[in-house]
Amino acid sequence: MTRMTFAEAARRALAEEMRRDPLVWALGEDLVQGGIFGQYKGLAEEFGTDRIVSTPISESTIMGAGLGAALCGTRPVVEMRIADFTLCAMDELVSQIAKVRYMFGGQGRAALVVRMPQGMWRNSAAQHSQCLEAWLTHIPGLVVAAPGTPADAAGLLKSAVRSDDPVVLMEPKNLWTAEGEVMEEIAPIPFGVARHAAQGDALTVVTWSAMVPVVEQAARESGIACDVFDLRSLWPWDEAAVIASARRTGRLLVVHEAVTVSGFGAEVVARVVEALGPGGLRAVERLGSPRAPVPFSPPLEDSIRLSPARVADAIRRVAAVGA
Amino acid sequence: MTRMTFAEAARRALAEEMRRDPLVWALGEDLVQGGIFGQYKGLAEEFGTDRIVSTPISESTIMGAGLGAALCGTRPVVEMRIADFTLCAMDELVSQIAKVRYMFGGQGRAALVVRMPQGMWRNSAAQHSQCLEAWLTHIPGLVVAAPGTPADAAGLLKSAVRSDDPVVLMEPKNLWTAEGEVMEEIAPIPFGVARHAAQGDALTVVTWSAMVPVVEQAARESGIACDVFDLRSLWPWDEAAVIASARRTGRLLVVHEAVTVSGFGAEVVARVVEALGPGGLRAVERLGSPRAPVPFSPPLEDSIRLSPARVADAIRRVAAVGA
Amino acid sequence: MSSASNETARRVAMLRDMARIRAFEREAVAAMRSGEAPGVVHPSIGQEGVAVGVCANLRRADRITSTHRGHGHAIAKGADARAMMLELHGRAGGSCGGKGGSMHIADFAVGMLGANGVVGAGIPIACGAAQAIRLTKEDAIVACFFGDGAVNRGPFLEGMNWAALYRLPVLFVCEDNGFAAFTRNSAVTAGGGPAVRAEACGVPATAVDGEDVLSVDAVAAELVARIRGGGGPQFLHAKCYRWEGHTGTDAAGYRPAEEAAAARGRDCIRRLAALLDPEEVAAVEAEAAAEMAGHRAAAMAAPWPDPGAAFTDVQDAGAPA
Amino acid sequence: MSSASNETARRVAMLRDMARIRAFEREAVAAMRSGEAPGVVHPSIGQEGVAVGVCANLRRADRITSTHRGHGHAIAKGADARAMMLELHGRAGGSCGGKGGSMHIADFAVGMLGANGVVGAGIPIACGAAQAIRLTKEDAIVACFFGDGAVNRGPFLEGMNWAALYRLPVLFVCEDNGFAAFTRNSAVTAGGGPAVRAEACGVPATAVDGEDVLSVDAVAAELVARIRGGGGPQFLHAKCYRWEGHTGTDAAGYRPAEEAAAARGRDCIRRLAALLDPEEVAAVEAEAAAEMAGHRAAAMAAPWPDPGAAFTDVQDAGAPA
Ligand SMILES: Cc1ncc(C[n+]2csc(CCOP(=O)(O)OP(=O)(O)O)c2C)c(N)n1
Ligand SMILES: Cc1ncc(C[n+]2csc(CCOP(=O)(O)OP(=O)(O)O)c2C)c(N)n1
Ligand SMILES: [Mg+2]
Ligand SMILES: [Mg+2]
Repeated sequence: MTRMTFAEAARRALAEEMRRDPLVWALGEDLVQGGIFGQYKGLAEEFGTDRIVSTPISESTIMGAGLGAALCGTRPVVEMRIADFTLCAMDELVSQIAKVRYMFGGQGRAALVVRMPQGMWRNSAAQHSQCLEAWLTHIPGLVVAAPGTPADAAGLLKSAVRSDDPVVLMEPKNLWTAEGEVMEEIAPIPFGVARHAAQGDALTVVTWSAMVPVVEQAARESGIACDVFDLRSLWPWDEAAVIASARRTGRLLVVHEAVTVSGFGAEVVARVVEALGPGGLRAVERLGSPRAPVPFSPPLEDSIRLSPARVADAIRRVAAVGA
Repeated sequence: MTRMTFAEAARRALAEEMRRDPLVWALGEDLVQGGIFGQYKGLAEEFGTDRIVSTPISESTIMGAGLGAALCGTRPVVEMRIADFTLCAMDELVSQIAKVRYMFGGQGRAALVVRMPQGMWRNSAAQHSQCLEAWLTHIPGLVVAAPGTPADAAGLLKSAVRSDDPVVLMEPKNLWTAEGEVMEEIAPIPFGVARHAAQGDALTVVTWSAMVPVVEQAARESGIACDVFDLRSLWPWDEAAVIASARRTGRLLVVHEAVTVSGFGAEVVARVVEALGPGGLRAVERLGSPRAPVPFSPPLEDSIRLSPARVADAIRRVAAVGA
Repeated sequence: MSSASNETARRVAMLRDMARIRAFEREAVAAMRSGEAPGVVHPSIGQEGVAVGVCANLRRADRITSTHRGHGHAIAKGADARAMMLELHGRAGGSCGGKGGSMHIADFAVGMLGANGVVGAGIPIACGAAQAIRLTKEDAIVACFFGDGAVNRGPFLEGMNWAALYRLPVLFVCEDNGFAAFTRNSAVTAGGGPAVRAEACGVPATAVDGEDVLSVDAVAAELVARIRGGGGPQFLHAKCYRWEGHTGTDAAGYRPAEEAAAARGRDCIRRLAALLDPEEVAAVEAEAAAEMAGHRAAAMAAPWPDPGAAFTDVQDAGAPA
Repeated sequence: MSSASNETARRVAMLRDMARIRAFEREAVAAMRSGEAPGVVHPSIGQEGVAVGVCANLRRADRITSTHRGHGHAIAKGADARAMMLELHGRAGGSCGGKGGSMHIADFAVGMLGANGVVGAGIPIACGAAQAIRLTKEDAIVACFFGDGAVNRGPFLEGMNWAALYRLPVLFVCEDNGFAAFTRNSAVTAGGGPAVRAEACGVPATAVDGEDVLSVDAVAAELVARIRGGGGPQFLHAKCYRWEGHTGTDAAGYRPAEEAAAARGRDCIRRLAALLDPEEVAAVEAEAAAEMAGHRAAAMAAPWPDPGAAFTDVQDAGAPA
């Protein structure tokens, strides 16, 4: 195990995949310069500018070219810079990439990775802070992964590159510089398997992405025995593990940075309630952002940010219902 | 009351609003020719081509120009032709229109309407059949309306035009030619007030848009006493009415055409469960599309389409739980 | 063979493809009108010379991207017309197993990367395909078809710049049939037109009479040679006319009937036929008509796909249950 | 006043605005570096001549749209610099109440319709603003600022075509500072450049030395007059250079230091100053520096917004509880 940042772990994983498979290449703005979070640092030097391609500011074409390149047998890593800019390439992602295999009856596959770092980071305000993972879980054809630790950033990236499905990889902008232990040999992490981050009987807490360290800290500080799951991938997601835990604890709390309304927490809650029957649970809560854009000013951001303290309060609140 | 089609009702409502307020105008492809569903028929003749503007195939600019025009005091009706093409204008809708008022601290408002007819219609296949209402309910700043009857098409359109909020109006493509009774004087219908389409004590059924007539028929044919709500608008939505009904019936079924996973049904279920506590309900189910693109061939489409028979089955299933 | 008979053979082959496209689409439109074929069909009748003149210069390994009006491109590229007909009838055995329909026909076996229901969407895809070809050192090029309406969409600009920047092996083919759905495209397009826009982004452009397949062939031959020679992308602006309405059921009341009649007088098929042996022409046309009638009959007789196919080929991980 | 003294007054006014922009941004960058100002600041230092030369020809009723690098446009259009400084410090009393920050400064009172965090996004907005002005018969025009990077995004093409098609009263101003973030823009842009692209879509284009405010002023005057006269949109391609990094903390290691040094030698402020009375220049610059230092001090002293403001001004119907 080595301690390294999220960005470094992701960088290593991609470098290893590019060494392993000459058909893997990456395209996006400023990639030759290392990407805006350093997650491509040194790759142009090692792999050349035919495989690490700095592109014009042409999001539709970055995404659409990724598809064309996948249909011709290469494995592109499409870098969107930040998730918000994917809004400039939604047709290409949703109506093209997600659907080609199906529409064409399996003749072609969009085996590519779309990276879209997301979420709040350094007071970036409304247009640079959105979390849209729920959108993509709603789109048939897409795999959606959302790592919350350096090790998962690396392992999920490897799986994403090797997957024959289009995989959307939503890295939490706020965690690029966070450190964690990463195995010397980075192994691919399968989609749909949650990381069981803490064990306990009082309630089941489900989270992902930037909320992972926040929830872990909150669980420790809450004094409550939490069963914490870091989903790691949202489609497919580890329904079995979550449902089994919720059956045991009878209490479910879902925590995510995205807006609560129509966030993926709604899907988790609905699915668990359907699976167990409402009578199978004693308490349910979602904790996310209010249905408001992300404001710039620190105290305003703080009023919507989920801190460990706020999450710990929710943990205690849910644990207390009917106890 | 007059019997008329959905398209005619919508057309009349817009004509009346354009007569009432000279600042109302519409832009989109083929509008001078009446729009592809006839919902703009005759309007260019009456209001001229400065107010009924046929545009190039430039979705980003159709949407973005709508915003600029709203910021300068007019009230544009932005026609997207079909909802799927909004994917070509998502940045303009989500990062611009939905956020300007907030980002600019209330200095400007995007008082405009975005019309995006959606859903399955005449075997249009994967790129022309999507239902993305859940996405838009997830976006702060947007009002989302989804009429299911001619009367509501007209009344909600009037409210949309008069609203100072940006309103997304998702008309069901499959219902443009459906007929219904419309009041001589079309009154605006407030957002957030469901239509109580049928009354009963056995279960609460929530639906909207193209599923409205399907659910109404299913409720009649099921032989079960359903409390049916046509939400009409999804944000805001009539939480109070649905929660009160679910508290009474103890059973909740949400039916929508969109993909079930991360569809708006998840939000409805999660919200009701949070409000009543899981113990407040005996049965919960969502009925939507499988997480697959919409196929072309009729029998394939039929395997994902929600027919009255399938909905009636679900009604009976939910009504039977713990009964 | 002498070069003259070579040339005649090439012409007959082109006539055959044009006749096959037309016959295919006549059947397709009839099937749509009668309700035998579900959904919508966008006929390219009158425009066959563009697809055929271009694809006559492509090899099997070359790729094409296409549009909502894509039957002609597919057939000209060598796609299986029977499978196409089955596809637009929504039947098992269709090119896409009935999942795509007329607007999403693809035939990867011959490099046809798909029709597209979104105007302009093929342009970025073609750029990426060419980039992959470059990366894998394949000996192939990409032809990218789109309509005059697509030049008003953002991806047009992005794609032209992209292809010129990376000097990609792409032939852009703008089929300028004068209309974008129900709107005369000149009424919504400013400036010097598609070719000027392409050149502004660094893609050399050539105009051609798209209703004259021999001109298209000759110009395409030249442009394709430049592209294969590593010269980077080229743009072909082909003027033509959409004889039918936007779809098989659009009566096109928004334009003078004489205009369409005049275009029928410039028929790319008759113009080429006039240079060939009338008997051979008649035989080719009869054969084409018979082939497509046969495909239509086959389609009507073909089984529907298994309803369970609606749930397959979505994705591997997280496939619908 | 004589026309000579008129002209001098105009020059002094332009000098003042350029000096104010520079002083503002020096303070803003310092505040960002020290952590006093949260978030990111994109300085336009070195490019002030473009904003000022253009806005010198605008009236209060005219509108502008701007970019992530928008302080200069806002100040030149007459926005409240104190409120701007408070805004980028995230304080109550900021232009947007602290909700927007540097990238989302707007001042509707003077027709400044907002900076924008999305490259190219202001172009469609400007088109629509002009359409509304036309519809309401307002006597006003729109100036739309964007960078050289924006010309590779789809909305650029769409907006040019749109404005030309409807002959809208828009002045498009491309601030060509040579870079798009960390990439030299010429390395990702093919063809003849921004002006050629605009002209291809029917918008007449004029090039100008953006580091010479008098040239900008003169050309803008001419173009604005044409636009006010009903001549339709115009495109101004202003060459300039971004002295600083992409953001206030980017060291710009991707370009030779000499290049930036050379640009500093072409300083738009010094070039104009050279034509004016040195004492007056010194006074203007000192005043500007003092003003902005004062604003920064005021910002640091200003209260934070009420945390509840995070939930207001979202929407009327369905506002967050
Ligand atoms: C992005 C997008 N906008 C609108 C449409 C609806 N639409 C389908 S075809 C068409 C006209 C296209 O015109 P053109 O590109 O000239 O192709 P043609 O139909 O003439 O072959 C339109 C507007 C679409 N499919 N995609
Ligand atoms: C659609 C979009 N893509 C990418 C970005 C990230 N980004 C911000 S500024 C910038 C460079 C813009 O270059 P240019 O338009 O020349 O403006 P300049 O920064 O030089 O003023 C980029 C790539 C963005 N904001 N929006
Ligand atoms: Mg056309
Ligand atoms: Mg620049």
